[in-house]
Amino acid sequence: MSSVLELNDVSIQFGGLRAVGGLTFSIQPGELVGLIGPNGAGKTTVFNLITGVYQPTSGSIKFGGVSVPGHKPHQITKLGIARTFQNIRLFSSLSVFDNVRTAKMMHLQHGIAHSLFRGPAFLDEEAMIENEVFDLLDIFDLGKEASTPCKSLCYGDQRRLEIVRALATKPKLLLLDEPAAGMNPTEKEELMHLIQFIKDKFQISVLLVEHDMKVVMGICQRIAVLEYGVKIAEGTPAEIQSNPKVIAAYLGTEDGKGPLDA
Amino acid sequence: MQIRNRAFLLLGLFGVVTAGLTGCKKGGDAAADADTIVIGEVAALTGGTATFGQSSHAGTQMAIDEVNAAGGVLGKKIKLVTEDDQSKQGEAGIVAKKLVSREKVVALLGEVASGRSLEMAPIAQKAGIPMISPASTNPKVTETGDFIFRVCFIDPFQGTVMAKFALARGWKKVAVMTDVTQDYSVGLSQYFKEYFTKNGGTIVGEQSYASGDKDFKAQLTSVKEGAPDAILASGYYNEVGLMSTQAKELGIQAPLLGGDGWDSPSLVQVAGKSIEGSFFSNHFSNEDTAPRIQEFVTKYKAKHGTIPDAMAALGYDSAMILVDAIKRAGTTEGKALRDAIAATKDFEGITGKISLDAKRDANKPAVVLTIKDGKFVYVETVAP
Amino acid sequence: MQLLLKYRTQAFLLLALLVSFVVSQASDNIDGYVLQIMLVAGINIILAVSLNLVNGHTGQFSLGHAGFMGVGAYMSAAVSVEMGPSILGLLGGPSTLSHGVTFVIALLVGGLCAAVCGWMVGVPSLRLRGDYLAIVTLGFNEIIRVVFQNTSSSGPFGGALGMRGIPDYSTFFWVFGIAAICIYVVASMVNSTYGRGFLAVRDDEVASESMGVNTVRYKVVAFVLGAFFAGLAGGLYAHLFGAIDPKGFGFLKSVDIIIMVILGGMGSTLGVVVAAIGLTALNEQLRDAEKFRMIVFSILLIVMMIVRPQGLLPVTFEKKRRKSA
Amino acid sequence: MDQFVQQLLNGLFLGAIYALIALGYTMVYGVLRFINFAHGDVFMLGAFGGLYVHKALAPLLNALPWPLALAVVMLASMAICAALGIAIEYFAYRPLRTRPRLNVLITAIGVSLFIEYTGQLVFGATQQPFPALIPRQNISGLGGLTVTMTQVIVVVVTTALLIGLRYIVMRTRLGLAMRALSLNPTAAALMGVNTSVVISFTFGLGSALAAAGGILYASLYPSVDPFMGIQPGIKAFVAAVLGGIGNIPGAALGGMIIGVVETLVTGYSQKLGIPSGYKEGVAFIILILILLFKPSGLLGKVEREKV
Repeated sequence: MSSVLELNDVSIQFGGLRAVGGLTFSIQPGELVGLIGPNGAGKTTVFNLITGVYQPTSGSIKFGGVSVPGHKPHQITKLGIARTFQNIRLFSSLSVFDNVRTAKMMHLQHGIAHSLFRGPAFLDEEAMIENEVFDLLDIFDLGKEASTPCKSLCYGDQRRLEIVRALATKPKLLLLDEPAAGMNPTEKEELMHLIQFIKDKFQISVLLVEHDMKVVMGICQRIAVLEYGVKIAEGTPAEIQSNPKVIAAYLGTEDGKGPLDA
Repeated sequence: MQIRNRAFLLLGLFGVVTAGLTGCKKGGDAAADADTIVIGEVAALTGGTATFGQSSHAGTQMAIDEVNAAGGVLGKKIKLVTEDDQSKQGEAGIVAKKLVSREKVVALLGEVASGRSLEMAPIAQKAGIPMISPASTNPKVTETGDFIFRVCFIDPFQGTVMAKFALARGWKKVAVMTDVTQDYSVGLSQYFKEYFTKNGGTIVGEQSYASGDKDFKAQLTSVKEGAPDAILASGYYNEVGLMSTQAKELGIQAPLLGGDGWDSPSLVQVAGKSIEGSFFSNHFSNEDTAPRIQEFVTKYKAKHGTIPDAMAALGYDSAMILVDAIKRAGTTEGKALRDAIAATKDFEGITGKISLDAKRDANKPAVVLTIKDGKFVYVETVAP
Repeated sequence: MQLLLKYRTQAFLLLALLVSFVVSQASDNIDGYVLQIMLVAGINIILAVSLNLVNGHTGQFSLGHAGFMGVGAYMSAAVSVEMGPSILGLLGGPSTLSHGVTFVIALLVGGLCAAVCGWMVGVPSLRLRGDYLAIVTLGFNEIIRVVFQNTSSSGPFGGALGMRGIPDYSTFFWVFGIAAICIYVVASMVNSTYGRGFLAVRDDEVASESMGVNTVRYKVVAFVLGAFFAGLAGGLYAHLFGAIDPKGFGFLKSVDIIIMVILGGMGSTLGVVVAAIGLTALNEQLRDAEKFRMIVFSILLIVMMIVRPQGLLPVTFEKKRRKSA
Repeated sequence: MDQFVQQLLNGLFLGAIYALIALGYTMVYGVLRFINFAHGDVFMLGAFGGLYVHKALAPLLNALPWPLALAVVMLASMAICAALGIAIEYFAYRPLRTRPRLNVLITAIGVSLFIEYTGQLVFGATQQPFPALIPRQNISGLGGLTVTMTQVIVVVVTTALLIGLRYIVMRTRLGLAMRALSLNPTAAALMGVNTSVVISFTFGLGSALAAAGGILYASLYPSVDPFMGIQPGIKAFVAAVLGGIGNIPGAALGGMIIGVVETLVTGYSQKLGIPSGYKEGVAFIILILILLFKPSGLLGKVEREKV
């Protein structure tokens, strides 16, 4: 079985600072992988490398056999990678419906000319997109909020909407950047179910960056640990929990209870 | 309903809205009743060239007041309706239309600037209403049509006057500084150069600047290299004042030459001693001892507290020529009035004896003034 | 009836064109001054709606709209003055038709030249954000003015004196027909799935890219289309006043247009149309108080930003309900 | 050769005045991250402040030796403009502190227009002569070169203010607070920096600098009008961007470069065969090139958007 995503010896340097060094790992179809590490370990930088926001200094990133670097972020989305952001980045002046609709744009058969002439083909396509968006919103119980400005959604719903919006691009790989940040335990519980549900329902791979160990350990099949931009461990949740390097990285010392004991 | 459709509806309703808004102004300014003659004036009362506009307006208003005090014309009083065009492109056209269609004026006076007169001219021409520009010196203005007149000389003449003047003084090498943002300055420089080079003079440097510039050292340093006998500064007084001080600082002793755009007390205030001994052409000299001119100067001073400049005199003359023509025509009907204006001959104006030629331009002499002890002093009159 | 409802946007456009044609035929009965003000308002509508596409919908703050207007004005005037006679000759002398054809060619040339300039500004804009972009567009505006100013005074553009004697082709039909088309194009483009991209770019460029939105393309389209309509507005302006000069297309003209957009509400086509009409009328009302005009407008700008930055008629959210299939 | 040196001198002195105005621009931007579009207009108010202070105190000032009179006029006008600057910030910008930067820019344009047109109403549209605060004489003994006393004073004052400003920003508690604020306003506030006071101080200082610039400019080019601030304001802004906006020595460097380039283009355009009228566009062309190829300016730091 060939990997969905393959990072091979990827490094990036900002000025003198090496943010990520020699990172190699891969994600298999349908796999849910966690990426963890202390603050500033370079997790979000890895996301930005995969989605084309940054260009790697060296190394290769392949998605479904296609080399990612050199592509613009929007082209990478078209390849099939979608993401959410650490600090929610919804289109703040748009409604819930329009936020999701935006993601549908790249599937449009018709371009600018059709939106001007508004002929039958255009109207049909718009109706089809409307249906798709509503279907998706309904799955996540946001259908009734379609005309609400996204700013007025509650925090948890905004997080969810961001995930819905990413799913609307019909990705093969979904990158989630700290989706549990700022959630209370009940919401976290719901989120875990949601991620599982998405993976199964849409048949996609998920790469999850998360601080909350309970979430990561609870749902990930495999976990990679970063420290100072270097991968220090990789394995199943159980292996990671008992890895001394990881414990040292998180705690600095070998005793005491840390987040990994959760 | 969706936004775009509402926007369209709005567009439809728009006619009513504008008509309503502009309509509510009608009341007070209603058009002429039987015993007044309405004359429209377009002037730049605000904005960049407000100094000129305010002066010409003051002169025009004074003329109309005098005529009314003397009982008016054709047994009717004259009402002068003045509109401000803010020294802005486009506005002169709008207010000219307003005067023609709203106030039903029988004639238009204005503008000082050629560019804006050229906006008014087609409107007057189309409406069949005579227009007299007090001070637009660009030849193109009266070329618009047979209803358009002016009471001042034109740029080619003014350029020629200064070129003749320079040659007569034995100045064979002249450098030229042109304000490229002012068509007036561009034209003046061009006509000066044409006559000057054709008659044995050499241009030893050509530099340009823009209105609002304050530093001319770069240009003047280059000009200095050509060792000119004189420098033509064809722009307005605002920049010429500073140019003059900087020229002296750089050790340039050559006098500056200029046109009627210099005519402002501000020139001497800014330039101080440095402008002494420079020369410019103008429409009239307020030092002229002719009684009608001194009478005008006294009356103007009594009313406005300042000595009238050329714009005031031209504004006065433009109104007086119009009144004279109405008197001769015996009517305010457009064509008859036009013919009467066109027939103006040897009219004794403040700015000289004015005759209108076949091109509807004023045929009259220019005066050359110099600056001495901070005052504009008469040097000579140059006949056309 | 069903069909009319389905294609109501197009129907409205046709209606608007028809109405402007009818009014145009009867325009001799309208007071010349009122007509002039209406036409000025129409041109302002085109300018404001097209600037709104760039500043309001796409969120790229341009301070140089008057520059594009100037390019359109100059180029279209050059066509009708320099080439007009030969086009008229080809079409068998002056007639309503031949004048119309000449005008359309002139307007299109003006609009396309402006669009090219818009592209030239749009491309650098890709690298710049917010206030930097604003200053660069201001710079382009000034450069365009300086270039026209420094043309030869005997050449077609006339240097500082500008161009004179441009035929008066701009009638009610042309001005409001083009205004209607401009509103139609901007509004229907923005109100489509494709057009939501403009709004997405405005709200968050990084997120837009991650949603597969080609932000570069949207920004360039906005600039080019905005400049094209500004160019058309410039052409209409030139053929309305018959005289143009470089000073009329400077920074202050751009500010006039920006005030309309801000007052109406950035991104709100309806609001901007209202503001364009309202400010044109207000301008006439303040004519006698010209000294205070810009003071009033500048205070308006400051107060709006503090009290109501979304404009007087901000965008309202469209109600979306699932249509029973 | 002499001519070239003279042109270079012309350019450097012109640049010095741009640099002086650019200091205020760059400091406000450095601390508050927004372009104070109205800076050029405060500069104009500074010149008018000098004019009116001189009118009011003429008998007194005439009795003083000129350097003292200059200092009195300058300090008075700087104080007036500092107060005005603080007032502008308080009424127009403060309510917008948490709003998008563009809103502030639009407000700044509004403030700029307001000052210009109110100025036109109050001072009149026509230019007024500015008194000779500095004796109008040339420095002798330079061979064929011309340098005026005013030009020398401009360079001296600009240098002094540059050093003074750098001292305030780098060595004083308020300067430390200003730098903290520029890095992270929230964190600065949490650390006990009274942001309102610091911002007011920044505006006051910037406006005082503008006023000093206005008086020196008016002494160099002795005519003042309500719109005199627009051109130098834009040039100074370009200088600030060229040097790296937010960077104080950068502003000085940028000003000098703009001054020299502009002067050389003007002085040699005839020889190069380009209409010298194009010099109006020179500053903008420099600006566009800089923003396209080195947006951080010559001495500025690169900033990255956090994703």
